[in-house]
Amino acid sequence: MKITRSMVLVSSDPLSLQRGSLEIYRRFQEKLESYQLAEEVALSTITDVGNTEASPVVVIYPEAVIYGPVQPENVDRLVSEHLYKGHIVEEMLVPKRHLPSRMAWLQSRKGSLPAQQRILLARVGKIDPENIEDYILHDGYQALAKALSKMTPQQVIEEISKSGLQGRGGAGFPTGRKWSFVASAPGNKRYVICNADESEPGTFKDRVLLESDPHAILEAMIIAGYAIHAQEGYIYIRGEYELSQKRFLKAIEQAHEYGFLGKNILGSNFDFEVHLHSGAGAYVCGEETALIESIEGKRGEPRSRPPYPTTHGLWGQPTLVNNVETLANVPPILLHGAEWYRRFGTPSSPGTKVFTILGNVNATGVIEAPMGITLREVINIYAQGMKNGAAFKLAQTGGSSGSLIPASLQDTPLDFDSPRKAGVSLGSGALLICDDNTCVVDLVKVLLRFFRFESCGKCTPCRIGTQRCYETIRAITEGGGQLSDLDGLLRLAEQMERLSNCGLGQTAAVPIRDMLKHFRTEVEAHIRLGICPTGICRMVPEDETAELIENQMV
Amino acid sequence: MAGLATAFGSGAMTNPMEDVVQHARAMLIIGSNTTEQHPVFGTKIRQAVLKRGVKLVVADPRRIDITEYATLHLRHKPGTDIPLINGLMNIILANGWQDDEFIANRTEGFDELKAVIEEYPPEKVAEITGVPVEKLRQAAEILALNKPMAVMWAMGITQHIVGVRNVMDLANLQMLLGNLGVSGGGVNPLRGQNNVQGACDMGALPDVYPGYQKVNTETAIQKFEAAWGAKMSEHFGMTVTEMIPEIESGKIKALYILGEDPVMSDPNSSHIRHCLEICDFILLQEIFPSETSRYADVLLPGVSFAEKTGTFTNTERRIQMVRQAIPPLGEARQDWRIISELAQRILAFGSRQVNANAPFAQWNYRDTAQIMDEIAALTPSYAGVSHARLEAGEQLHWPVKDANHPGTPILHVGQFTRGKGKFTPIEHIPPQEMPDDDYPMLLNTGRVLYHWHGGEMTRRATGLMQVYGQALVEINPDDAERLGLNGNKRVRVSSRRGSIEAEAWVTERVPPGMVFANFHFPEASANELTIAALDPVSKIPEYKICAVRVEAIRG
Amino acid sequence: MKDQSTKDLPIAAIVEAAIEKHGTNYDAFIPILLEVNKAVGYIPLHALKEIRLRVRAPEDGIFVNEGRLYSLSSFYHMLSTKPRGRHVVIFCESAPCHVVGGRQVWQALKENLGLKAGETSEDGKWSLVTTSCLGTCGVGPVVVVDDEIYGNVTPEQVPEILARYE
Amino acid sequence: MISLKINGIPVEAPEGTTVLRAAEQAGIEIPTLCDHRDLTPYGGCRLCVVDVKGWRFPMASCTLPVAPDMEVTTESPALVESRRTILELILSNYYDAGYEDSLGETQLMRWAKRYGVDPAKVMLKKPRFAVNSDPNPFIWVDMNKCILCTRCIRACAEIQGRFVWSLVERGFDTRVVAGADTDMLDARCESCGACVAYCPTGALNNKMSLSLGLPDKVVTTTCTYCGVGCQLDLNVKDGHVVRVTSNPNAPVNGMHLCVKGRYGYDFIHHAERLTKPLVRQYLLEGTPRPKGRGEWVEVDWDTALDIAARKLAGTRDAYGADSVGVLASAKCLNEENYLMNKFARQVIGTNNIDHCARL
Amino acid sequence: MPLINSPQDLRRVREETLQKRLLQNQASRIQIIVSMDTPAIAAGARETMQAILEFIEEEKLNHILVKKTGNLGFDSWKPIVQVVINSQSPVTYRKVSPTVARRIMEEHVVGGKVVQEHAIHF
Repeated sequence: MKITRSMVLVSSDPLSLQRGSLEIYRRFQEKLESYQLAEEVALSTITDVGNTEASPVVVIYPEAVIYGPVQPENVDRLVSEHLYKGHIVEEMLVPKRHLPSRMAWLQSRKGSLPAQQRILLARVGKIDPENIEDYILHDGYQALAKALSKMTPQQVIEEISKSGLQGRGGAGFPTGRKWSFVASAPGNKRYVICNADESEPGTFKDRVLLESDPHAILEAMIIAGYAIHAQEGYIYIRGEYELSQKRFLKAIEQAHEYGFLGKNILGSNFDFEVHLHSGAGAYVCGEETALIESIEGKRGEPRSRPPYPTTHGLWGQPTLVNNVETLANVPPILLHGAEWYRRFGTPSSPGTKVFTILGNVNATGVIEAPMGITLREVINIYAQGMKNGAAFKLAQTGGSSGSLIPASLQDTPLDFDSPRKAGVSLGSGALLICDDNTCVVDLVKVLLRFFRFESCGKCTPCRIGTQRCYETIRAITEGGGQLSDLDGLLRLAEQMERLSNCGLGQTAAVPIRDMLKHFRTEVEAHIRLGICPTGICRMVPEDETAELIENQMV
Repeated sequence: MAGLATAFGSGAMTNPMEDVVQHARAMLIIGSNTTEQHPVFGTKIRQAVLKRGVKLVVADPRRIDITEYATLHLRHKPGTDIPLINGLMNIILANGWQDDEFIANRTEGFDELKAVIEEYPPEKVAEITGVPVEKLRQAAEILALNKPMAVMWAMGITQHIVGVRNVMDLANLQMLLGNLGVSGGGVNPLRGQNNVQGACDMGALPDVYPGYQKVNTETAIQKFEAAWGAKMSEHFGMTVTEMIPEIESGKIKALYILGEDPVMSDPNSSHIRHCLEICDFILLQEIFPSETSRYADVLLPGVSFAEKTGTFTNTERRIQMVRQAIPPLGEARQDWRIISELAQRILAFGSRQVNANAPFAQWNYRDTAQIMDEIAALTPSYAGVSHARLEAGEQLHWPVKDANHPGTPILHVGQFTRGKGKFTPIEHIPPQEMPDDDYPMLLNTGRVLYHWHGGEMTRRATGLMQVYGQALVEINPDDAERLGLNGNKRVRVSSRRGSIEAEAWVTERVPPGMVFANFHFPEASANELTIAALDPVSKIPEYKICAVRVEAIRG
Repeated sequence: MKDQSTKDLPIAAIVEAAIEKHGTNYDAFIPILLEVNKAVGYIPLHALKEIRLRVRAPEDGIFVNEGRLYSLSSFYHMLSTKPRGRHVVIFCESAPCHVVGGRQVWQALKENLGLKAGETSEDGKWSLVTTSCLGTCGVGPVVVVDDEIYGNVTPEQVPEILARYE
Repeated sequence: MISLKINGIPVEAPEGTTVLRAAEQAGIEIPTLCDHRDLTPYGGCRLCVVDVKGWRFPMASCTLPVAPDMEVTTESPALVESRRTILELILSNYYDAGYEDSLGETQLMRWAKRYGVDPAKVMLKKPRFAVNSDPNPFIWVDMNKCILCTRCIRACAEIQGRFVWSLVERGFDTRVVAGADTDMLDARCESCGACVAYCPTGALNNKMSLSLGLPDKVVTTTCTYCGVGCQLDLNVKDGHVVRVTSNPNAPVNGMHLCVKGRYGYDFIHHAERLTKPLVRQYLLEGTPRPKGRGEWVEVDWDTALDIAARKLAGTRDAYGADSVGVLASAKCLNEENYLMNKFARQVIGTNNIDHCARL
Repeated sequence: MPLINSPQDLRRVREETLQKRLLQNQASRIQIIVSMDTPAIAAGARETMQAILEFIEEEKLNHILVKKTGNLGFDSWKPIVQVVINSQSPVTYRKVSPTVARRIMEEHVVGGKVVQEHAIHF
């Protein structure tokens, strides 16, 4: 793996382009070559810097400095002074007052990684997750203490509402609103459920939080319990996450010992208990009602909604179900206030997002960045470019149920609104980045096989639809496709989206739709020409039993 | 239902089944294998437990299916129902859980009851019944504190020499708790056969005319003499359990039997066979040749329920239509026609004085609707019943006092038939025949899900026979081991009266020391073994307890 | 194979211990099954009976039968209703591993073990199964053998990994 | 009561009613396969989807509770298209082995016809399961026709309370099995047939009635077995009872019956039925009664009744009325028992009448 | 009785922990932090940790404090080890196999020289 010593990002939003940023980029390429720095310095672009006066800007790492406005003729000086000699060119820096929040994070340097905005991951990699003292030392349980001693439950909910926090499980529902629904729903008991059944392929942000900072999630659950008048909480951790379970159990135990769980927490009259419930290998249990069914000792078949868990949840009582990442936002919001929180991200999607980066890129793993970052930025800044210099072909966002984002849409900001507008979804924050050696039909086949395997089987469109879609796509990869199949596929996908009981069946259609929307030529090549352009599909019938995943269990 | 009649003035299930399953908060099932004998009601009880969380206490020596749904299973020794019930009442009184207001306003005889109940402290009761004190206390608490509570029983309570006393004691319990005349409560004897209730209502009993009008009362005698135009007998007749043995003494010379099989259904079969054998004349009206038909002189072919129209009255006093679906098979005739024709012929012989002008002297019925009109005219509790109302879809539980009366789903609301409910103190009497050295085990008898009564119909249903094709004798694994059954499944069960050979079903349904047999199969009918000890009042035999010896048959 | 030895395993004690830990309420069913699966390698039918006998409690409104437990066991893929080999090789076949070389690793596993998906070797040593994502995609392709997880697996490493198990 | 509009028609329904039931009460039929008024709503088949104003996608009306001012549309070209897709998908995983059953048109076939889906075109070409896969004598199990509506599972759980059926596996591999994938009777089935009564496809069928053809008459009557008083429908063909079916309006039992009520009817036509009056030879010959009573002789009704009447009257006259005993029957009609009572008391003059109430 | 019964208790415990840590840091001049989450373990972090502990054992370097933490850096870098000497900013190493670990121990921890080819420059 190539490790670059520095990284240069040239802004390429429409305004910057108009002001000649393309030329700046070209000059950088030239100069880096001539200074023989091309091997050590990565060069890329960045969009939507949100600053008209300073654009075009150039960002250079690891110092995380921002120059602007930059003219093509400045490039030589930046290369020779900054990149060659290592001096920051002070007079070319963007003045502080011209740095809006959208840019500010580019300069921040928290943690060991470049330019992350770490709110949720602040302690990750810094503390020993099995040591409650480490957690307490790093502001742990301060938010809980504040809530219990200085705030009413209503005030807690108000603060969360004001922060604009939206659910990070994928749907983006306003968290404060959900909390107030549950708090006001009639019922004998109320429950907090932390959804840690993180099963979207490629998503492991929750695992990182649970393994690296379990007390943060526990603290958030306790605060949520206080806010909605619950006395019991469940955390549903998927069975495959053994280490997460182990560490969370330890956290529960320590919290009892220290008095953050149990009766009269921190001297208040609030009691709270948390139970850990292990999943047992079913993707669909990530769906909140399936998860509730699973806790109740049933098959994880999603319920029909309405009614929603906010009124009819666990054991039929009002239940708050929040994703791990959503909850992780709660303590910092309470501790620092909603105003502080809204400084991050975009006005419509405040805060940060934890992304998992995977696929054919140089660096894979988890990062936290403000909402609104673009795919291109992720690939080039964090993932350190495509592996082996291959070209970026597409990214799948949000696990199996996410969209396929073609290269042409890589500048779409990743927040709750923009992808929706562009017809793609942010989902769980997984970014599977594929290079041009990836066959989209093969990829979609794998995804459909996954859905067919993970469908609970309750509703017709999902149970049979995923199988029929899989069969059709498989036939295409085996040279047995027909052009007319594509219309049938699209029609079936549309109906699955319309008719399925839960998100699984609805989103199983998304990759098919995206494939036919963005990569139809490639699909048709399989059918018309009988070849797979990437050479991945063998175009002959494959051994059925080897590929089918009948009765598979871990 | 003499027991209930004593307590309340009339004896029948007080509350409809649906009312019990919808409104009871607790239930006591005692002496009823409900899911096998009244399967549809049994499943409704299961659902009441599943869906409404009803607290169910089952008292039964056997671990019958319904115990799976029981909050508490009291496995008392056979024949100890009275001490069990008295013991529960003792605990209830000791805790002050009784319904004082109900007792004061609607009952009499409480002090006498109390005196006897005090004789049954939990420790003593535990000793007699074999139910631990702790379980007795739990049961009493569940039954007393979840109101309304409904009591259900069947033959497990009545087929004892103390059957009537058992019933009266259950009535005591329910009066003590004030669970009568209320929705979801009541005393609810589950009637075994499809139309037992109706047959009783219709006066097919030796002591009453239709509607339980006593045959020895002046008003009733006058009423029926006027209606039928003939002189009525003024004394009680014999019950079936008396009639057949009285053949031997010569008191009974001839029998007219409609659709019954006493050889299979009556106790001590070999004695029954002997009596029938010597009977002068037996007229049997049946649909199949039966064990009894071997002793008949004339056999008239009647029809099945599918071939006739009329009414049945179910266990909850609901009168419902039976409708003819197919013509009578062959030359078979509808039973009501046969009876009428026979009656007309006998009357034609003229030795009995009948005033042909009496309103209901005639036997020339058009159809059963006309018969029902006659019933209505003579039976106060059926006064408002007619086929027309039933065909119009009306749901009628008797008493239906007139043509506009809507029927009476729940009995004893506000007042008992006899005015005040009567507490009757009941003392324990041990069963007639208990195991001894010669016959060391106890035999309990009853039915199984797949068969019915003497088995005349169900043994002729192919599928039922495939599932349950031969008599099985339930025996506890401990006993099976002691007897050296070792996989060899055939056993011989003998009593002082006879013996049968059958396949053993080794199961924990029965406690050690008990075997359970059914009477569905002639080749191994439990009634070859049972004792003809009768309840002194109801004349019901003690089917549920007799002493037997069990041996493995080496083959 | 594991099923042959289940006769010797104290199923009742395993169930008892699991109940001790998780209770007998409805929310304990799946955890109890997980414990049995872990201890036995799969869920034998008589374990279902043991669970039913111990868990069923009409007094608390808890009803369960073998059918429901079997249904759960077959729904959740970490539970197995069939006996498994001494060592279970689990391969993540989700898209993230697939695009970074998972295909080739899968081929190598099948060839080295001589098994197809879902099969158990005749000597009862190996079972080969697939799973959905294990959440360790950052080090994909991922192979799990029993409780050990291996990341960044290449086809060449497969024989070496398998050789560690007896 | 909640007010809403279905197809523009104002409808009132109690809180908690589903849209499907509210529509039904208003006389609007919404197609469904998995829903049944006796069973907990499931929402699996998705045939009952309706458009609800304000919602982007159609909603399953069988699980959707009515809400104030809701505006529901139950049929539209898009919904028809959706229903067709559902039926095509269902039938693409269905196989009909072509045997004749006595159910008539199943609900599945009814909807297929209504929405113009030809089962023959889309269904599987070969069976996935054995066509008759369970050895029990009453219930025919052909899982090739199972569409996983789970009505059988719910009927067994929510009506019979026996939990015989359950789902195993998941996704496309989901199947309905008895117990832990065993035979029904081993799974503690009580053969009540509720699962058959609720099955909308014929995957569960009445084994005894298979290939007996459609009834020409259906008669509602009361069961002849226990005292519960269930009502049931006798299906009659050519004067034969060929099947017993549930009558949803039965006041005591609704759709429910037990094994005897539903499957214990074949005694009616049993070869041993008595169809001719019989008298003992000695009675015809006027000779003394031999030991064992002698041979039976078939006679006409007149002869039989005449002999019986003479003997009974003779006994009464010779030994007094109380020498005759009359046993009525708890299996017979009220009317017949009344006549037996009248017979004993009026015709004979005795109170020696009883029946087996005690036994 | 739990250890903490009021917000004041929490503040106190935090202070005490802080003091304890300061003392600890003075005692252990050198701290080695190993990333121990699932991908790190999958990539061999257990073996790496083992190698480090063995080295300390062999060389009797009792003043070194070895700690574990959760996710530290990219998965593609794992196993990851951080070396902190005298509370200065840590040096982060990527792809630390047991062999590399021994080299880091020898060259950096003992020898004071950063092993450049495994150090992360960002």
